[in-house]
Amino acid sequence: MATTPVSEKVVTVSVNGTTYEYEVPTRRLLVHFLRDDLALTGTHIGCDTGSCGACTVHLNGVPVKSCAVLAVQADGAAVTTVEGLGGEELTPLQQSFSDHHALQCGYCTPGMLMSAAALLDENPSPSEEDVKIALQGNICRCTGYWNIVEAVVAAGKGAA
Amino acid sequence: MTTTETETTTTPTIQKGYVGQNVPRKEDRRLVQGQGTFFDDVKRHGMGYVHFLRSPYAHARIASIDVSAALELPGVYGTLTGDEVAILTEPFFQIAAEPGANVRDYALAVGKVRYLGEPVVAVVAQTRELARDASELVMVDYEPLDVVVDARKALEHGSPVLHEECGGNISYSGLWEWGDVDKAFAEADHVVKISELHFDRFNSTPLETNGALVEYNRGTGQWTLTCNNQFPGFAAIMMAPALRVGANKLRFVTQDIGGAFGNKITTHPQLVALCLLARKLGRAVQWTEWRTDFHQSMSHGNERWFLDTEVAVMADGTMTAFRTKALDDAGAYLRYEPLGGVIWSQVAPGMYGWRNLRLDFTQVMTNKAPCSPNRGYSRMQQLWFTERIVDVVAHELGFDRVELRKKNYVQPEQMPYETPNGCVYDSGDYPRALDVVLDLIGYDTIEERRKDAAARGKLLGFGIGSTLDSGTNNFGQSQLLNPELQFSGNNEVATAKLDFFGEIVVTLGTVPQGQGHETTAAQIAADILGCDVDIIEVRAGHDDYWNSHAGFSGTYASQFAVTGLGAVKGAVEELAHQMRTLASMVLQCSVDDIELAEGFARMKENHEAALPFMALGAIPNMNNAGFPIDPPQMNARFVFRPQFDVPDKEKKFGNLTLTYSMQIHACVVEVDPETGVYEIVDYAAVDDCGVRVNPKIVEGQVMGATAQAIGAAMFEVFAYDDEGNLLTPNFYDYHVPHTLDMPPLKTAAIETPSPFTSLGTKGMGEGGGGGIHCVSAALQDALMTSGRAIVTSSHNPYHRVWEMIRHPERSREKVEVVSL
Amino acid sequence: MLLREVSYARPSTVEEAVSLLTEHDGARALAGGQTLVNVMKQRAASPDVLVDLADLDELRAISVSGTTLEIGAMATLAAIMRSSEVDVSRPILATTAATVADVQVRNRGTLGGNICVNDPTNHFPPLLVALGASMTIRSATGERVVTAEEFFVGVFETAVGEGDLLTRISVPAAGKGTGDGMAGVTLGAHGTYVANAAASVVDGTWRIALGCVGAVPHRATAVESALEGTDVDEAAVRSAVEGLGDTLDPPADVHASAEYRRSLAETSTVRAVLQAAEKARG
Amino acid sequence: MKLEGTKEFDAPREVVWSVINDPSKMANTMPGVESFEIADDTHWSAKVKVPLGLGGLKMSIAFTKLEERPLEFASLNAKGQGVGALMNMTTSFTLSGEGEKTSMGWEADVKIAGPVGSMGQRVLQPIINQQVGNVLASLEAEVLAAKASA
Repeated sequence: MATTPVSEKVVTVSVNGTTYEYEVPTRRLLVHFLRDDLALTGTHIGCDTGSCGACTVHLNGVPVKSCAVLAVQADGAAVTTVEGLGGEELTPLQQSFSDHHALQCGYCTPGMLMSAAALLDENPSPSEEDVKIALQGNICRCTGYWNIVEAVVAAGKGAA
Repeated sequence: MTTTETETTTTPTIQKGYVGQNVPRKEDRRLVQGQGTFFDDVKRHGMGYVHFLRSPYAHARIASIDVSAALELPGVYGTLTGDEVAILTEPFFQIAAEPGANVRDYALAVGKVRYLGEPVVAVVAQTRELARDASELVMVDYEPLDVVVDARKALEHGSPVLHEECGGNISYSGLWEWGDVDKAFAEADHVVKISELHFDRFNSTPLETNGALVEYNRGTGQWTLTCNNQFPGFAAIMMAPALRVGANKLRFVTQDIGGAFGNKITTHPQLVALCLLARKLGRAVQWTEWRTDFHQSMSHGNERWFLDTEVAVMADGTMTAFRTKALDDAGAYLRYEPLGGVIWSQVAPGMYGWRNLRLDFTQVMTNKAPCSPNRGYSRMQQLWFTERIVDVVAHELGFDRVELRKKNYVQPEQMPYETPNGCVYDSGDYPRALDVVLDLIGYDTIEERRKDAAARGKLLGFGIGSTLDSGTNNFGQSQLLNPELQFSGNNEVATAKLDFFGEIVVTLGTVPQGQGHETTAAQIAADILGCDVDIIEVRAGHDDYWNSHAGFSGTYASQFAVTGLGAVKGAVEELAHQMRTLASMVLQCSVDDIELAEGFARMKENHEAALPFMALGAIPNMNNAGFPIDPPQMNARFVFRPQFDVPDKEKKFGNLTLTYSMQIHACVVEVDPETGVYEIVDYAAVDDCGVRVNPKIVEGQVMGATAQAIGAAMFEVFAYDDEGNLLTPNFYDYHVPHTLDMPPLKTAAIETPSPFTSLGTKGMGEGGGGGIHCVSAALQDALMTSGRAIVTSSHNPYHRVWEMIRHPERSREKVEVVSL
Repeated sequence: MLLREVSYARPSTVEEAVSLLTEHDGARALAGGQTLVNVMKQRAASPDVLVDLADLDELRAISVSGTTLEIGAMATLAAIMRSSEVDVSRPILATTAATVADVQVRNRGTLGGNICVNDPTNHFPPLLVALGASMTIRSATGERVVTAEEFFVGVFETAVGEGDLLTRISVPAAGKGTGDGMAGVTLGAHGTYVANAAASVVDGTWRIALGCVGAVPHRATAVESALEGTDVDEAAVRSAVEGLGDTLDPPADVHASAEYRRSLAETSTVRAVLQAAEKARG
Repeated sequence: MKLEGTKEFDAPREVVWSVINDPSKMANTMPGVESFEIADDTHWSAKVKVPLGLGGLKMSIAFTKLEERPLEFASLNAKGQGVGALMNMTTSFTLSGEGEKTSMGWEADVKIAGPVGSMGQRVLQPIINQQVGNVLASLEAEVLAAKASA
């Protein structure tokens, strides 16, 4: 006997280490769940086709676009957003973004940081090409990317 | 991946301190922690979410609208239609004289829709999803009309007319002529004719779309707009009369803005709709535009044709004159237009010395999204045009492109240089800048690289793009379009105060969107006050309640480094004087004996006699008894006003901008002749914006403008089909370059301080045109050996390059040389 | 951004998934959602019920049985990129997966989802046709296997009908004398395809499929037979491909005229064939 | 988007004419028709669910016969309103041929607006070509059926 499809569902999601139990409409996107329900507004929305990466978060440790995931799909999962990256102190990656002027308006920055952080977890000292591939799914309209790529490569060197 | 070189010609005009240093940005900490505050982050209790139902047709009569089904849906708070808007508001003020003056533009479509994506009905509901659901229940009966999307056709007799009240599709036309053009052509050795050039439609697509949270205070009759509009002064001028209130009833608040690039100036129609809804429903309303909405309806860059262009050239390569017919496509409404019809003339001759120019300018309206300022607004089109001319002349007459430029550039010894139309180029050394960029890109190795590429089956091309970045508008130029207008000059405001415990607080009228104003303003202030930059707080964003704004307050048109920092300098110098005066009263000496240094006001001769800022802050605020006369208030407000005159309306002559930054870009492309696919394999840009307060921030602007230029040259275009459907309505079809699309970049800077500004600075950030030009030029160079096609469009995607290779005659027939 | 109301179920077995898809009108399987969710945001299409396959680990398996590479429909593109089985038996699947969209999309997007969408610009439909892949489809009435040609029915349309569930993609493992190639023009690096061609040769027998020229991948049979038995040098390939474009009726859009697509189809075919031939030589 | 073509039938003109002028028969040729109503002999309407792999596209379509010259020419307009899309199609048929053979020249001018319209010609053109193909195939079936029953 198959379960019955529902249009409201209680989801249990661990976000930045805190476990939330929430009833959400099944059509709600994860990004809206984070921004509107949990008031974690660091995760941004830049498009409506899953193209820009501003909404990138870690879902069970891997970077995904939270605008292309339903909140109910994250039921039982662990989510990390930019708010969960560092504490009071900036992480070396965050510091490197500032040092290299890798942000201007700062709107794409949370997504960039999440993609870059995932790369550094997997590959502590990435090459320029590695970084470009890892950040290809994140659009920035201010910087032209050069300083962002430098910042991530430098953060990697620092870590290595 | 990027290399930077800097040479400074003259020392900056004020004491070295923080100015000129790469001070880390004050903005960064909150932004890298995801703690920025963007408009969509702000919530209010019980706020309603707004969804705009938009027209699926590019041109149609609205026969009827029925919102009843939407209103019945539980959780729907209300709706707004064009019929209500037409009763509750005045049509927006039009900048244009006749015929454009007759356009009736409202917050929502009234009676008729004129472009696909035009807002028709606004629906407000408890959740974002619900508002959209409800909008699907609104029944709109459209009667489709014929559509015109081609500016050339819009001029034809019998073309569909968008605004009947204008008696046609022309919004503005005027003849701009300086010097003796016909004489110059009569004396020319060669006349190069180019029948058609086209600057394509795109914009900067800031990653954050438009939006606002609007609250109405029934008690005071005032609206508060927590938004991301980048030019509140202009928005208020448009909105207040429409809403039949004073500007005092509109409070604009911004903090962090996710990029704007000019595209967030003309949001007043949507903001007015939100104001009406907040008042009607008695609750806060929130609207967040989507990407598709933005692409279909917001702030496209001006599309422009240059028809029947002729260039007068002497045997030695001296270019003496050009004449052309510019045809500008403003889209369906004139939100900021037809100002594009005059802004170009800030750089009428480009960087070249010709004295005889005729430009017959016509702007038409078509069934496409309305145009409004976009980074490089209207000058970019003109500068691309002048650069195309130079490269086509070189190409057809066999001149060396470098030498031709050096010969025709305005020369350093001519600075300050008055152009044929009375603009004054304040400073610069264009030939030297060109040498620097050629050196960066290794111009002397180009021919070897060309051979090497040929061996790999690739066509290599090299191109140069010179571009000016005119900053600090004289708004008097608007009177060249419409003599009745009462705008002129420019201004910006800042306040500076010393607070209770010695905190220094600076507020700005500007509306930053990533330009680092909090940082550069603090650098200026710290140098003047002789204190640590970290104790200076520059309030983030804009708020009308700070009383630090004026009519032209905003961040647009490359002016912060002059107007914004000029205002900061004025306010902080006044505060410094107050601090020294108070110290002199306490220390019983003359003001001249007091200096501000190391965080103290102290006697120059006796550093022991010093008052900490804390004491100076406390005295007037909390400890002011016993003073025979009032202690200074430790609070200063300064309005910076550049010196301008109203231009001569008859001759269309006068100084239209205060400063002229300059960028020269150069690139190398490799083209696959079978597919037209090409790659930019090398890129260099040199920038001169006078004194650089924070070089890294300046370089960041150069890089960003370059990336946008590469996007516009290769990928980004707002293309329409004949029915007025936008074919690139999202980031799927409107491809924005990403990391893997970026070429290696070398940058360099030279500093020729502006003689006209108090800090020697020049506004900058809009130099991206250089990138569009140099890609056009490089492609034309690459195709030299394969049909000698002429590049006639600013946007050159692979399929267009392939067509140039396959059918060179199609562009060849657009160019002709007559030698006398 | 905002989807129409949709109900949702996350079955724990394939049987349960199939019965959900069968019992509910307008039900659709949700794999990685990297296309489906985005289309639902546009409200261009709106299933009534989403059957989330996330918990069906058996559909994520990648294995080699005998001479066949079996890829579960729910294997993500990231998993395919990293799979040693794929690397050993049909590496072009991994190199192609690596050029689809971006890291985030590859982490969620699945091979099954990619081909069930059958957007004409997708990478895998032409490639799987060229590789002679077959698809296994489960339904209430049992299991059936269709060839890649039969699988792709139209734009957004495949042999997976109402009540059906794609469970597995089977690709012949490459032996000696096998070579695969894929070439085309994309919109920006790693962008969506404007035109592409996939070619595969097994012991001198060719299979060539073109993407972006119609509703479904187009087999270039004339070219295939023209290549039969030739020693595949550039001249031979070019003459075999000569005229291919004229046999096509590709769509025109903002990125390419029909004429340009015809030309790209020929160029892509030449390049894909030469790649494959070189690989075949080893 | 304009499309045109010719279709040959092994049936006399009267039969073909009877089919293309019988709304209920034409209804059978349209993709995904769920319900169908005839208002009068020049107006009829249908609720369809155009099968798109990503979930059908629901539309209600109003048909208006614009012109007809018996056995020779007919043209009609179809205005569809769905949530994802608006459709406006004008199509015409010209019959010729003698005896058992009929040749039908057809033209269609299809306009699609709304989100689906914004999905781009890349996708729309193949979809429409394919739907037209289906319609013509089932039209042939209808004609042969009519011929058999005649």
